[in-house]
This record gives sequence, structure tokens and C-alpha cells, in this order.
Amino acid sequence: MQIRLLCFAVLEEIAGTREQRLEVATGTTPQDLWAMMRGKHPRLSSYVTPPLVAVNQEYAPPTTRLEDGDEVAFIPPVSGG
Amino acid sequence: MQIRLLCFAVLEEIAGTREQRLEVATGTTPQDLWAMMRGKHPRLSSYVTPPLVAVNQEYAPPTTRLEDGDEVAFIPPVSGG
Amino acid sequence: MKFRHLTDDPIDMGRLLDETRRDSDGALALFAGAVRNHHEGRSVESIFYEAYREMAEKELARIVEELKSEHSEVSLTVIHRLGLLRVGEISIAIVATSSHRAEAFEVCREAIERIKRSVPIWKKERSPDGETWVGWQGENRS
Amino acid sequence: MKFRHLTDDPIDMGRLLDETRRDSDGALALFAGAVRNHHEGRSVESIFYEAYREMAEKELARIVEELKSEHSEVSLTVIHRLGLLRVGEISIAIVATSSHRAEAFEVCREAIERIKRSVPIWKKERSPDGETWVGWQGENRS
Repeated sequence: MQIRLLCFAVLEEIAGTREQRLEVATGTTPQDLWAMMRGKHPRLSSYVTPPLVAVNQEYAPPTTRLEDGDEVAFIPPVSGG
Repeated sequence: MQIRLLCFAVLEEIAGTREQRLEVATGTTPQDLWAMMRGKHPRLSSYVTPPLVAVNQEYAPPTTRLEDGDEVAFIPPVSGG
Repeated sequence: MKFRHLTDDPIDMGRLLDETRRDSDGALALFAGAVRNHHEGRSVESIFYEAYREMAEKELARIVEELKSEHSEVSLTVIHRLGLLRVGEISIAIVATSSHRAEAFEVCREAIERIKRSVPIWKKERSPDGETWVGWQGENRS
Repeated sequence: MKFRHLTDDPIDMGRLLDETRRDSDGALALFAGAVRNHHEGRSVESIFYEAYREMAEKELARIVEELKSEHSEVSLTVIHRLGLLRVGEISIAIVATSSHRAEAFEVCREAIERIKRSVPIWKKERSPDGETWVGWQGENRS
């Protein structure tokens, strides 16, 4: 199945891109995607647990089972206001 | 001695004037002036104690001994803001 | 006497915010009182604000200085309008700015509470039934 | 998607107050966040605000609706600016209006607290030393 992965702020800088379209196995979770990110980007290696996660623009647990077409976002610590 | 008596808001309407220059005896207090006001204006007869009092633009006890040239004001309940 | 805290003109709140804020302030708290169209079940058309001007100016200055000395990091401006104000017009504006929002909110809130307690300003409400000096009991309808 | 709570343009606070206030409101509380010239001992020249726009808009709308349902008498407007802001520019403005001031203050304060907790907006500070994503630990100086 296909999902869209969004990375913002410092994570976008680290990933080098804001949006990625990924082919993933059925049953993939945001936690799995984070492990993949950590594998690719040494700057993330010390961050074992992912930052906050949103699925389809709502906060969701990192263990959420993703579905085809989902929009997944990693949300670093927010600092609006 | 001479003092200036100021009445504001509803008290100005009742007294018919904002400012009065009065010749008073040495030792007169704001309380004495209030008794005089009550005697003159039946609408005040039920108000035995005066409203707040200011002497020379600062809040003061109604028993303050007035001095020549003092500016005395009766301050009905404030409602600014 | 120069009146810094009293005005007979409409209050420009954007300007008040600009004048109060310093570049070190990240938090701006503003309180404004507006003439509302009702009070204790009566409809209100306008309010006439009157003051013992010299003393009100001094009291407002005293409250501002007192709050600044209690909260040394805060910048604070207070202005009260006098005269006839219609529904929706602003009678008072208070701006407190600080590095941090907790202090800005606290000082803004405390300023309006202290002002309402002690500053010699009075309002006369005009409703379709007549006029009332707010806070004076009973016999004052005219 | 229509963005009601996010803007790329300067915020007009006078207009925000006018648009939020109803004739029944006597109390207007405003909070504004400004870019200040310091943060944790560093001097700050500007801040770049970035957002997950679609989700930030939804979160801001959710917080506004939540507060309105908790305080049914209050009128509430929130707007957050994005992009590069210099010292003194306003990043967020919140206006809460009500018949009574206690509620206006409370809702205004609570709104900024909830917004800071959950809305996906990030700031990157520019200081003479370089740039920093606020809230991301250690290794993020670039």
C-alpha cells in the first residue's frame, strides 16, 4: 500500500524533504516509519521513540496501523504562539 | 476659615452645584459638612454616614480636621472602567 | 495639570499597544471595557462618564506606579475615556507587556480590579426608561 | 482548504477586536505574542514560523470550538501569523469578549495555553550565532 509521510521543521531539514510517498507493507505503523528514518539519518539515531505523530491530520499513537492512502506526519516539539 | 466643597455625579445633581466655597468654623470635619448637606437636601436624609471623602484629592477619614483652604470632596460609589 | 490617563477622545488601541511594548516583550495583554447594550436587565443606549479629574488622574497614576513596583519587568499603560459613549465604544483600555505572559495577564487583570475599586469616575446609564447613576441606590432614577 | 486562523500577513488587532465584540459585550481581553529580542540568554533578530497548515488550522478551530462550548457567553477569535517576523512583530493574537471580564480573561488565557501545547507550529530563531529550531534538543544548531 502507499502512504504519504510528512516531516516538518527540524525533521524536514534532516530528511531533506517535506513530503515522501512510500510503498509500505500492510500493518506498518508510524513507529516503523520512524525506525526507517533513524536508519537513514544519523542525526536522529539518539531519538529512539518518535516525536508526536499525526495520522490524517489528527494526533494518533505511534502504534496506529496505517491504511492505504494515509497521511502520516512526524511532529517535532511544537513552539507556536 | 474657608474651604471648597466638591460634589460629583449624583451628589452634584442633588446639591445643584459641583463646587461650593464655604466659611466654616475651625475644627470642622467632612462629617459635619455631610450633616449640613443632609439638612439641606431631603433626598440625602436616609444617608446618615457620608459616602467616601477626599481631602485635597486623597481619600481621608470623614473625621479629618479640616484646614483653611482645603478641598473636600464627597465621592459617591465609584463606577469607572 | 497634564492628564496622561484621562481623555475625552476615542482610544486608539493599536497605538496603545505599540507605545507600551518594548523590544524585550514577548507577551502583550490588553483589557478594554466597552459600553454594552444591557445592565441588570435594562437595555442601555449610552453611558455618560464623569470624573473628579484631578484626583482620578492621580489615582490612576498611583495604581500604575504601584503595579510597576510590584512587577518590575512589566510595562503598563492605562487610559480612561470620559464623556458620552455609545454602545460599543471603549471606555477604558489597559495594556501590560512583559517578557512572559503570566505576568502580563496578571498585571492587566489586577489593574482593572484596582481601578474599579478606587478611581473617582462615575457612570450614568441612559436607557429607554431614563437615566441612572450606577451604584447609587434606589431613589436616583430621574 | 480555507484558512481562517492562519495568515501570512500582519495582524490588524483593532479590526480583530471590532470583529469579535458584540454589542452585549462589556469586556474585551486580548493577548498578543510578539517577537522579542532575546530568548534563553541569546539575542534574537527574527523568527521564522512554520506550520503543518492543514492540521494547525483544524487544531486552532478545535480549540476555539472547545472553549466556546465550555464558555457559551464568550466570543473568541484566534489568528496566528506564519513566515519571517522581525522583533516587535505580532505572531499571534487572541481576542475573547464577554459580558463580564472574568470570563473574557479566563478564555483568553486558556486559549494561548492550549494553542502552545498542541498546535503544530514551529519557530526557528535567528540570532547572531545562527539559527535554532526552538524546542529541539542540542544538535540542532546550524
